[in-house]
Amino acid sequence: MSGHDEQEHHIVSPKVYLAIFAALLVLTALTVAASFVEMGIFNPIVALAIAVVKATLVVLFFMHVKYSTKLTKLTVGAGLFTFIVLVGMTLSDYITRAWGRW
Amino acid sequence: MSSATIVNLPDQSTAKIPKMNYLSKENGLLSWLLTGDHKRIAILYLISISFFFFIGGALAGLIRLELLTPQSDLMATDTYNKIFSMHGIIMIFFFLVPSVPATLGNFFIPMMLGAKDLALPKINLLSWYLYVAAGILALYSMMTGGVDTGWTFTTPLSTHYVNTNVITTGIAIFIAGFSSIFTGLNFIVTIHKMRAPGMTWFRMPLFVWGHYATSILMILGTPVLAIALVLVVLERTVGIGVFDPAKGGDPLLFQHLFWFYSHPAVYIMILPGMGVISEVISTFSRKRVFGYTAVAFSSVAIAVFGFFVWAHHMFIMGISNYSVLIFSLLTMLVAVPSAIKIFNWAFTLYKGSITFETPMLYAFGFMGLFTIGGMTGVFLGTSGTDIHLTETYFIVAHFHFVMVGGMLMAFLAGLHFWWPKMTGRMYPEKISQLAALVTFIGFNLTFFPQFILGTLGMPRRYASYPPEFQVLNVFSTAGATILGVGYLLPVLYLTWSLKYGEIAGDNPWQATGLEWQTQSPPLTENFREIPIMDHEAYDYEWLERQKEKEVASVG
Amino acid sequence: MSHISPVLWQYLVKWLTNFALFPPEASKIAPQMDALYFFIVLVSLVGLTIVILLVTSFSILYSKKRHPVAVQIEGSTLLEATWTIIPLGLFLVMFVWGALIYFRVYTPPANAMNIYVVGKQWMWKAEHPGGQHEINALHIPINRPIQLTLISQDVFHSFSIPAFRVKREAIPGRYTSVWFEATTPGTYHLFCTQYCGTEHSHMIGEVVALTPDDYKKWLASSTSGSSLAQNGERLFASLSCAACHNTKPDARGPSLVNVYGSKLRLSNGQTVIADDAYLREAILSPSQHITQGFAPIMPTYQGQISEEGVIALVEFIKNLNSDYRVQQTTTTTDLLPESEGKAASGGPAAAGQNPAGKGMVTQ
Amino acid sequence: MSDSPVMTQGVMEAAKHAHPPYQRHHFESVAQQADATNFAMWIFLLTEIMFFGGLFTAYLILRNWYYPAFVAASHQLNIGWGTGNTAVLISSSFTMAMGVWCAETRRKSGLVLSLVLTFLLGLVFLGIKTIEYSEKIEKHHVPGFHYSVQSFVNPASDPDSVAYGDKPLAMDMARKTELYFFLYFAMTGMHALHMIIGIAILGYMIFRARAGAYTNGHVTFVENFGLYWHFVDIIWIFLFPLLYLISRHQ
Repeated sequence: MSGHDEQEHHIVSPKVYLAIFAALLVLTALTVAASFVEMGIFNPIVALAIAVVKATLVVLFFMHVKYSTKLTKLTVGAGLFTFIVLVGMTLSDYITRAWGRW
Repeated sequence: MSSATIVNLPDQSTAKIPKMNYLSKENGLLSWLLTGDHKRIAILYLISISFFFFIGGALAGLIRLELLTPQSDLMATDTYNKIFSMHGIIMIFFFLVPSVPATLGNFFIPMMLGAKDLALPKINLLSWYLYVAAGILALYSMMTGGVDTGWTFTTPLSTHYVNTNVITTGIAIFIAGFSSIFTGLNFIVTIHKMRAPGMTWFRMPLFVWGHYATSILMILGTPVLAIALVLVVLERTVGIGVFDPAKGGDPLLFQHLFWFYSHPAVYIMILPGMGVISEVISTFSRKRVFGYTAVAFSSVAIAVFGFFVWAHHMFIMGISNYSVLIFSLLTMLVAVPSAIKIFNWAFTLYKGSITFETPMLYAFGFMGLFTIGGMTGVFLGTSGTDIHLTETYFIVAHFHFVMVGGMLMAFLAGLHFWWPKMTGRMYPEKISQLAALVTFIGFNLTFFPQFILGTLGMPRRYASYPPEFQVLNVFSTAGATILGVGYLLPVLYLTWSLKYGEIAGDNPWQATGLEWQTQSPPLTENFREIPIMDHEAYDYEWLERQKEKEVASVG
Repeated sequence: MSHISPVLWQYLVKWLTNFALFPPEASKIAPQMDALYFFIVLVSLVGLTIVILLVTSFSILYSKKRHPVAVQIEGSTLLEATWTIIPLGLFLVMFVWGALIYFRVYTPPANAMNIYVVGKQWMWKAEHPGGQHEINALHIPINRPIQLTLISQDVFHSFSIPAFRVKREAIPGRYTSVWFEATTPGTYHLFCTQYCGTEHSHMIGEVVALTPDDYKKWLASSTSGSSLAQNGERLFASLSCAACHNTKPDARGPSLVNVYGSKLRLSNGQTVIADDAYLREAILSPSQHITQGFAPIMPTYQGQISEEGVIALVEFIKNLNSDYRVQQTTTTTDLLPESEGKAASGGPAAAGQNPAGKGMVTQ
Repeated sequence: MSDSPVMTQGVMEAAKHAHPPYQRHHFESVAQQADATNFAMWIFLLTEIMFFGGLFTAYLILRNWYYPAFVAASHQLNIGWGTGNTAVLISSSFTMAMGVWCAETRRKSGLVLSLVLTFLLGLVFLGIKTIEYSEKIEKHHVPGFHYSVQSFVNPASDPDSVAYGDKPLAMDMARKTELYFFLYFAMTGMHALHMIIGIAILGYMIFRARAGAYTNGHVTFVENFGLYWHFVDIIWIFLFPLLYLISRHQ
């Protein structure tokens, strides 16, 4: 029953792949360059933001999530969500410890 | 008409077990060891988890025997520590986690959905092999000296202060974890992608909903346990220091990672059991489960909230007070869906037409014991009372009420309920009712005194204890003896029934699930033709119409 | 809680205690915690009764014999809402009540008497401020808030006094604390409740709650000659801490006078309160806690001082804000008494070294 | 015979007889099979996220506790190798994506070429990683194996530290660099393990692809492997800034 609505399997064209590839290389260069600029607290933020953009590009295009069903998108979302729960809820303890080193 | 049973067996003089079925299809050991059939894998699992259950049970017996007297006289404290550690490890990772999902779930989820098999049969078989490999490794480490860290592997005890087989046991649990990941993965894919035509999400039996929720926990929680164990093993071998305060690490980090899995693991263990109870109660009261959607969603709610509460195991370990507030509040929230379920089951009985076969007796046992187990959980989720009650026998009694009183009762309910479908033969009713009763009495006698012991302050994992606790401990040990009898009986009469049990026919309980609309034991491909689901779950009127139709067509 | 119904309450608890079904209430927090405990017991009993009543009455009323044909009912939103909201409400009451007690148990009052407790495999060592040592025992006066500062020198332990309804884990590498105020003199169980290895079940002892007079007698009879702070002072001298930590203008380390409880500005811009935990950290991992304006030159004492040694040092530094010892050594007219340099000459080197000071690195 | 289930069954029977050899018996259609295995792969990747999640959590906490140690230790990593490896891995992801495209459009030689390129790029990545690891071994920066804090207590002795003008760390802080290196080895090692598994499967796929196994319309395996490979790439996309970059400016 689930088969038919997915029949039209989307084939991503090599042009898109090439564009994403180029974008990824540019972003890599950008993040390396940015890492040598003193931005204080923003250094890690910028680095991680660029990483998030890169990862999103890979997920959306190389991994075809942009063209996938809602279920796949939901799966990716669920993974992200649980990851954030693990990190966030653990840190909620560390950040608020009165004796802490934060 | 109004007999006290719904059992509807074919005429025993003419009835025969169908010649073609999943058991008779192929013969020989290899046909079992290389099978891709979910039903055969379920049987393999059933045999292996029963094996581990009785090993774990024997260890429990030794624990109770040692605790008969206040001194540690039966065995050295060291031996006692190894025995309770292995009891916990075997019961949790090798019995409770795979119990209902890998046996009953494996067998019936595809059948309930109207599928021929799970989506990934080879992965399913691989999961069993991983389980066996892990089991053998765990037994090996037990034989060659055991492990005495407790099943919780608390660092830095497990990393620097014991000389037992932590590494082999850790690897065994790591492998068993992957076995459970693969089971969960298979279920999720099957439930999403393999449903028969017409089988919408809200026509699925609640058993399937329970397993869906469990599978989510399995795939998202287990990897975190895996990495925590990898770090423990590395700490022991290389000395990496992430959990070692002397090197700047934080032992509480291990607790976070460990309980991130191990609290949801409790729901991994109980949710499939709740699924079984829904099936049994509905069938034996001839009524659709009261508030089907609420029960279905409460399973998912438990699964989702289950990820937010782990630090309630660490309230007195010195985590931040604000964290305690958050986690205590969320723990209260996760208790609500369990309460919803209990009341929905109770109201399923309302205006039903109830009969009291063995599965139903176990289900009643489950409802009572799980209510107690659940409510005592609230004592521990409340941060104030947790201070006094945690790490005592109160907590031991609490999780045995949930795990043994809840999950094991549910497992036995399900095993009796589906036994005719799995083997084609009925179990003997009278003696099994007796077994259910014995189990219930033995269970209460064993574990209820432990609540009082815990309130009095008797710490858990003690080989010896102050003499004033002895009376209650004697009660507990006496109860354990009765409980042991209660668990041995099913083994005997179920084995007996394989040969001498009455022929069950397709649908002895007149149940509505798709698994009952095919022959017993089923064909390898489950159904002669792929069924089309054209009615809601638990639609007993549909079943009546179906029977009338059959009578009409034969006539 | 005793103010709800003192007579009934005490009668209930006494009765249960006499039948060995309930631990004695021997601290101020105990009746408060028990009130919550019995509240939850009550709610559980009511809930359980409702479930049992429903199941049995339905089983009787609607058994197949009496009620051969089931009536199909889809469900009821009203009922669902009822058994969602009522339990939720009750659970939230328990949550708030429990949190209040939790914070009470783990927030020591300012005037509490501090006793240090070190857990090790498999014994409890208590260090009283007056220098009294105890093993697997704890003598305390009644009617006086006692704060325990706990630490473990190896694995996780848990300090549990059921009669006082308090429990706290002693974990390696960090102080935790708990407090109580005993109300009834007597001898009570002391357990280690966190599994800690082979002799876990022998890591037990007794807590002796004494009347103030008896306590004074006990203090006098079990004194070791020098107080904890004096031990710390000797250790301070033998480690030559005063070589840097003095009040001279060119001192290489910050002065420690009055440092306890004060706000410090660290070189990384953070502000911290110098409490027990901070002082311990600053001794063992100094470079993470450089006070602003000083160079990170202090060596680490990790592995060189035992937990008892650290405790003695902390206690000494704590008391540097009082007149204690300082007046005897003050010779200058500085605003701040310069004590450390003189203190060094106060005791022969290493005399105060704790005999058990093997350090905590034993792997 | 007029019963509708039987009718449907008849249609399904017909469909079954026409099914291609790679369709497993318990699936109703190829589409269902492809869909199910693709979904299974995604679920598997979820478990992978959580597996690395534990390490990321540990990294985050310890980095904040021992910030100077983590800064100094990260200066020991060679940013050239790191950047190069990132480019190599991104390229391999690109060639893998092209491989998927070739399989989908049934270009056999293109598929083989893409897979071989991916395979080689994967090897190059591991080769560079080996060089980086051996640098660490030479400097005794492998935690647990004669770990030396020389570069951190006395940065003048180490050109890598000199390049960033590192100040000497106090002994207690210098020892915490071991934690950084442990996390470095654990995270990159776990990542490299995934690469090794991926390369092994790639080798098998190249064989099968040459026999035309993936250019007959049955592309699920290539697609699913592609998902795995891209996922491994994503892990690196996060490891690279966290381990190599975010402390470069100091």
